[in-house]
Amino acid sequence: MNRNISYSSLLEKAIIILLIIAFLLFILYPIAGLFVRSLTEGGQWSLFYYKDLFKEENIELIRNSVFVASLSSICATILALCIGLYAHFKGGRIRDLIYRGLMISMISPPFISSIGLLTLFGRRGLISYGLLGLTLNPYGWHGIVLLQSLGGIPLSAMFMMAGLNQIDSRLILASRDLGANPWQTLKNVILPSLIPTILSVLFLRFTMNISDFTTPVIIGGRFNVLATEAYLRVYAQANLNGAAAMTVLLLPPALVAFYFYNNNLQKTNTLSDRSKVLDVETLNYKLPRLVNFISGTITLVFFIIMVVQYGNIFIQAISRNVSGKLVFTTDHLHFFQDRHLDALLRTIHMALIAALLSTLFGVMLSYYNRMRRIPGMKSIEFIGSLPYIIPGIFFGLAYIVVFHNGPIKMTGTLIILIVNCTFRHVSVGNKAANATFENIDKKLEWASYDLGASKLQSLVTLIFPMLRPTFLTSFINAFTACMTTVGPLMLLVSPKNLIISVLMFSEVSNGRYGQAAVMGLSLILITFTVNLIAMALMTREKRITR
Amino acid sequence: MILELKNLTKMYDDKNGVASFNLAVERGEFITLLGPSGCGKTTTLNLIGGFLQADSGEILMEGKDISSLPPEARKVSTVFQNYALFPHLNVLENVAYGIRFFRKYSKKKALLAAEEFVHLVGLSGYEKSNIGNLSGGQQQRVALARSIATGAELLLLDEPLSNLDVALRTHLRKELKEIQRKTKTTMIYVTHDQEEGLSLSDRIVVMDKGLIVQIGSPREIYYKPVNSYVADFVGKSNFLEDEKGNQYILRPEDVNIIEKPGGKYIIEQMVFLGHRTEYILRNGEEKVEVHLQGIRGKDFNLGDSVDIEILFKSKLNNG
Amino acid sequence: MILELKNLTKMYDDKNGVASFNLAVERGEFITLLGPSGCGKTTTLNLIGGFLQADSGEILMEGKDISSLPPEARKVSTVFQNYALFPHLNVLENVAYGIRFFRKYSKKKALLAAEEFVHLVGLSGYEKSNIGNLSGGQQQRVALARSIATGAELLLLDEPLSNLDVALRTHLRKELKEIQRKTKTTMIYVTHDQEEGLSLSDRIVVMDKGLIVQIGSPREIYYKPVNSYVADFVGKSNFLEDEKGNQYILRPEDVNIIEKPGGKYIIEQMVFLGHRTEYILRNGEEKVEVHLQGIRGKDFNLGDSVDIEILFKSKLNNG
Amino acid sequence: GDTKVVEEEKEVVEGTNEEVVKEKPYEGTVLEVSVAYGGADASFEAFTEETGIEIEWVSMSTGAKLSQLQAEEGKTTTDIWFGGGVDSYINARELGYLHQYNSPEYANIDDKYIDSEGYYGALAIVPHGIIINNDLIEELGLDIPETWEDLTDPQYKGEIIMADPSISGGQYAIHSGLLQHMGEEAGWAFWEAIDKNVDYYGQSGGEPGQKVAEGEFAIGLTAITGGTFGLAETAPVTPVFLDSVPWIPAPIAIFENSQNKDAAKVFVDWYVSDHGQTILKDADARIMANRNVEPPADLAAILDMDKLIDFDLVKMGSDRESTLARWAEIIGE
Ligand SMILES: Nc1ncnc2c1ncn2[C@@H]1O[C@H](COP(=O)(O)OP(=O)(O)OP(=O)(O)O)[C@@H](O)[C@H]1O
Ligand SMILES: Nc1ncnc2c1ncn2[C@@H]1O[C@H](COP(=O)(O)OP(=O)(O)OP(=O)(O)O)[C@@H](O)[C@H]1O
Ligand SMILES: [Mg+2]
Ligand SMILES: [Mg+2]
Repeated sequence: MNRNISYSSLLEKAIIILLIIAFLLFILYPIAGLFVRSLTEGGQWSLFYYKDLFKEENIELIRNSVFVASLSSICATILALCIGLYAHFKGGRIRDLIYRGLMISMISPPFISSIGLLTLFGRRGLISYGLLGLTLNPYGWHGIVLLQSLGGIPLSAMFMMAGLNQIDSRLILASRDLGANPWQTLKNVILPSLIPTILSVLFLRFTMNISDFTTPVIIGGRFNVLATEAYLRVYAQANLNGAAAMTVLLLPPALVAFYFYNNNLQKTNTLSDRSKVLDVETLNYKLPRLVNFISGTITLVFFIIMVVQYGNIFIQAISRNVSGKLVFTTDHLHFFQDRHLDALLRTIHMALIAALLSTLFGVMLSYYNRMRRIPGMKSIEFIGSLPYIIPGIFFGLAYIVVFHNGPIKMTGTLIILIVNCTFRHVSVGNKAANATFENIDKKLEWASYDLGASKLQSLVTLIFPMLRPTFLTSFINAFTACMTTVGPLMLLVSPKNLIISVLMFSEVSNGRYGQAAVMGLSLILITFTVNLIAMALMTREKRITR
Repeated sequence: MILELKNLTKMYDDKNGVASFNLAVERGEFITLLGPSGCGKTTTLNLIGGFLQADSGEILMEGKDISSLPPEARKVSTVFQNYALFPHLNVLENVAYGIRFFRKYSKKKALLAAEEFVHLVGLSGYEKSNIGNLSGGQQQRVALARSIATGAELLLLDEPLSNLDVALRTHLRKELKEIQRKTKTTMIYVTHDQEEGLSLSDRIVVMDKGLIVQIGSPREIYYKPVNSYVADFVGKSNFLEDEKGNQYILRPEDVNIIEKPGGKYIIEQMVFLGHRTEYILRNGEEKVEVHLQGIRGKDFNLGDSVDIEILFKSKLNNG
Repeated sequence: MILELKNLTKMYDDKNGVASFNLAVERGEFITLLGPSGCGKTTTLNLIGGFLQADSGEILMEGKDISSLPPEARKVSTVFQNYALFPHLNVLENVAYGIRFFRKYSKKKALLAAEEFVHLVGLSGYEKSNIGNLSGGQQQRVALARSIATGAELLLLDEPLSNLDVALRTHLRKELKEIQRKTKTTMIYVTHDQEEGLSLSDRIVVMDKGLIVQIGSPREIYYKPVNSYVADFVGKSNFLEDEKGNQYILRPEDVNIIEKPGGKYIIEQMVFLGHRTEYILRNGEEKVEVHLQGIRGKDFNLGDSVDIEILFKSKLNNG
Repeated sequence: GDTKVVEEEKEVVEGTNEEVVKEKPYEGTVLEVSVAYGGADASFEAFTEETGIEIEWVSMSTGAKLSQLQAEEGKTTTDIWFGGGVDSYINARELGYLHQYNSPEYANIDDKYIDSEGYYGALAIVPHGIIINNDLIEELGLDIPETWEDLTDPQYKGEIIMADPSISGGQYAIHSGLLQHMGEEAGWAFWEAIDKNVDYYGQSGGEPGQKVAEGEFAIGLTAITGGTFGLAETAPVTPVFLDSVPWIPAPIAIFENSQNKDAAKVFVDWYVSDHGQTILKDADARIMANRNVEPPADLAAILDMDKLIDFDLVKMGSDRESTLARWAEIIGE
């Protein structure tokens, strides 16, 4: 008996150590490697690239970045709040419908919206010019704000709905019972209770927006932000060290925002009282008329834009836009079939493996940190969240810098893409598992030991099965992210490991929207299918456990 | 007559809900709705509070039908099962909330006025405390103060003590009664704990599956239950039948055991609970539960042959 | 002697924890750890179960020190406060879990073996039921079956009934005792409910602030409490002092009220609880609580002048 | 257009098939090619057929490729660098990432197009001009510009799109070419003036052509290649050469780290030979570097070769940093 136990606990120790090594090796080491590189010039230690980091133009860039990121984050948060409120208090089928709609609109890569926006609202856009005869100039900060806001809405609104769902509905009853009308209740109870959620959404968006370069590249026009500048240093000027130095400027605001995000997320988890007497249907609370009207309109407009956008992607895929007129063609489809099918298959292959691994690692990390409280795992968890925070392109560069020779030479292979994607999205599964563990009775694990199961046996027979729904959701999210990620992979691709999202981004930035639309469509279809399968698995799961 | 419920009906489906509920409540009365889980107590309160819309029937308050008013327009206030205190406000702000919106005070004045009520429930010194830092009993008092502060003429209380431990429960019961006496508020109290119902109420409404079974004073309910359901719900009972087929209930505490070697009852089971000892006596098929109080319970042992003396029994009306 | 705790100490900080705990448990005994929240009951159980490491002291099981073994290697099984049933497994699988890992059966054999225990706790027919669909009482039985099925010689039970309503609690108490009788398992039971402790145990360990205050049979604890803390914890008490300064406790149920116009006590408070009526009598500064059982309690009213008859009192040892 | 090219290709391939069968020493070898030469992929099939060497390729801007090379210190898995901005090649040569190879076929190529030491050769000459949207010009009542100077006319305000020269190698060539051609002072005055008419700088050399074809802008500064003529077949656009024609060579090079240098040499030889150049020209019509290959007909029809400016590529490379710094100042204002 004793021997068995020590064998299994040895095995577990080995797993923990491997886990730690993996995080150090595939996250910390590359980032440190890139950082060190940026501190050298011609093989010598030098602050050359940091010297003029704070010159006036860069200060301007920082200002631009913070301005745009703040504005789009605030817009996205407000709009998402409206949609969340509307959906939540409508309840019933409308609520479910909106939720599904949000899930679907989440699966398109963000920069694909720009195709829609430009062909619809560009200077010769189908709507702005073709329909209304207007000549709009979408290029500039307002274009970035618009796109980043739109792109941020789906996830944020889903957060809001979750947050609203956590509010003890009795508080709303109590407020009205104490004489507060719906508006006073909204202002004094609902919104204050939602503050942690609102803040965490705000900060998450800020973190994402400030390091987003794809949107500004495509629609920023003459308006430059830090992330684009850093991207251009790499992409156009081959000034890799300078770009790395520039990321250092991006890090502090991103880290600060992420810190607040994390902090507030924890609050949302602990404030909630899960025993609820009434669901929304019986709650009988209706949003104040004006709020209801405004948020309803916003919801409607958002979904119209989404429908138009998706429809437009579809139309783009089978047509050319010639000065505001549409001409149908199958050229794009043929071209795709000839040229990009391989890449698509490769992308699916990569995303499946990476999503699986990243979910697994994320959950294990969370398990050892939250449930087992193994010392040091907290720091590993922080390391795990780094790739999510730092601009993607640098996570890619960092990989090239450290994995191009030596014992772990991976450049030019599919493996490097898989590993990169795995660790880039590892915090998705990690966060989800953290939230789940928050709700799992720690005693369950004790019970398992008490009944004679070793730690590893408990992990396999107890923890993993209980986490299955979390696994599935994180897997979907990670898969979606892997399918659509561009930043870190852009420089990791070579002829042998070309993937579809990178191809698509290069088509978009070349203005060849038709090709990009076909690729976008294929991505959306596949992600959607995988989502459907996973959701079907999940509802089956629910049926079993109910 | 502060409140009158006439034929109030709200069914969620065929089985669940409340049907044909008729009740008249006098000003200053303490009424308890008593019944097992799921019998419709909360539903009734929610109908009065305005959180649910009745299918049919009337809710008259001081003679006026308030059925169609929203909760915020009803002069009724609810103390919720888990208090539903606002976690983002402190004690004083919680109590001031109702004053502000119900009595339409300015925020500043409301806070001032709230102090009196915080004092009333004995929480002076806790004005600025965070709700999360209060004990269950303190939270319960804040909830009470918050509801009373609205000046509502009718207070609805939904199992306000059910999450507390026994000692605290007994203590707060007394306090609640005391506050009611002071403020003369009419209260409708919901519980499934018969001791609570019996000790607090002027009148008790015993409910079963959405229907009223009996309305009466505590002693009426306990000693003159209309049927075995009520009898069983408010206490333990032995059921006896006499030769004529009349049914009686016999409370275990209204029986004495008499030492009598060769008596016709045998002590089959004995549970020592400190303040009393519970016995089960058997005479062939007949089983009688007897509770002996205190030291009196010490005198008998398992297997003893004894006899019994009936101190009181009450006749049941139903078959 | 199945278990011996010697000088067991585990302090979380200066004040909280358990200190110098000494207890010897005989095979087949039912021991209750009784004490208020925070007194260290769960800590003690967790030390025995192996979920916590003691600062010092020994845990001997059948004479062997098991202090350094991990939980899975101890022949001890715990029924947790909220049962900690595995929500993703059905009833049979839950019960089989321990058989599989503790007794090292194959999964298939474990499931077969589990059936017997499901039957033992009266859940035949529920084998495939989902844990979430069971009532609290059924869950409690599954937890019990799961622990017993491991074949562990010692069962630790941490307030297994505390989340259930009164009626169910009383019912399950009896069942638990019955199962213990059948399986002859040694049990250490934790509760803060004195009725539970008194009715179930062979011996009771009364704890206060991490220390043992008294160990004894239920009657010893109730009628010969070593100090007022124990006396108060296991029941209500009036404290009397005679001329010589000797302190006595007088249980409210061991007093009778005697009708006597002009008697020296006045009835100040009266609470009708159905099965008994609680009175508070006053004689100047002196206050006596008296509980009259059943119909006997009907005879007096607030303000009556009465006298009392003391049926039993017990002398306290402490000052 | 596309289908025609393919048909022609087939004929060529069939015609030469038998002859080549004998010499396929690298049959099955896979070459990885980093391509920055629009349309070049249409020629790979023919190459594979004739040599048995297979091609895997990725399209990546030369700037990005150079960054990647730097990050991996030249240890690229790619064998061939195909087309793009010559300045990146010059940079890479200095960093030691390129393999020195003097193809015998370079004899047919003008010296000024290729590296004197053979680190890179040239595939084609890419002339630059503008592309105009006929519908828009008409609708807005704009004149068709004839000289670079014309573009500074306020009537074009907001209607001109060009790529950012710090991003697009092609745009930098126009930039540097016009500076050399007009002289520093006049050149900068021109760029400053045109900036006033430009609202939007594209992020890649291909973008202006696309955007003009879609009607987003009336005029785009662009390289004029087969692809530009291709746009004219589906959109109301016309490529136009102005008074002088800046140009840039599309280079080709073998990476020093290549593990298939022999096959790579076959590749280079093939692509600069008369035969390969003809096929490449069919894939994307440009003025080929090999002087034995006739310029494509549609290009020749509008391009007067004498208008090609006298261009010092080395100076273009060495001036890059200072030029772009000054440019940044202009657009920053
Ligand atoms: N919104 C609803 N939809 C359908 N059925 C409901 C709804 N709310 C309550 N019920 C059902 O109606 C019955 C009465 O519910 P109610 O909450 O009034 O019971 P209760 O007496 O307050 O019970 P408890 O003591 O458990 O609080 C229950 O069977 C309950 O399941
Ligand atoms: N991990 C811990 N760290 C610090 N203090 C603790 C810890 N666990 C328990 N305590 C404290 O030690 C004391 C004893 O705790 P324990 O859980 O044993 O009490 P208990 O008698 O089981 O109480 P309850 O009836 O509330 O379950 C309490 O004051 C508790 O707050
Ligand atoms: Mg209820
Ligand atoms: Mg405990």
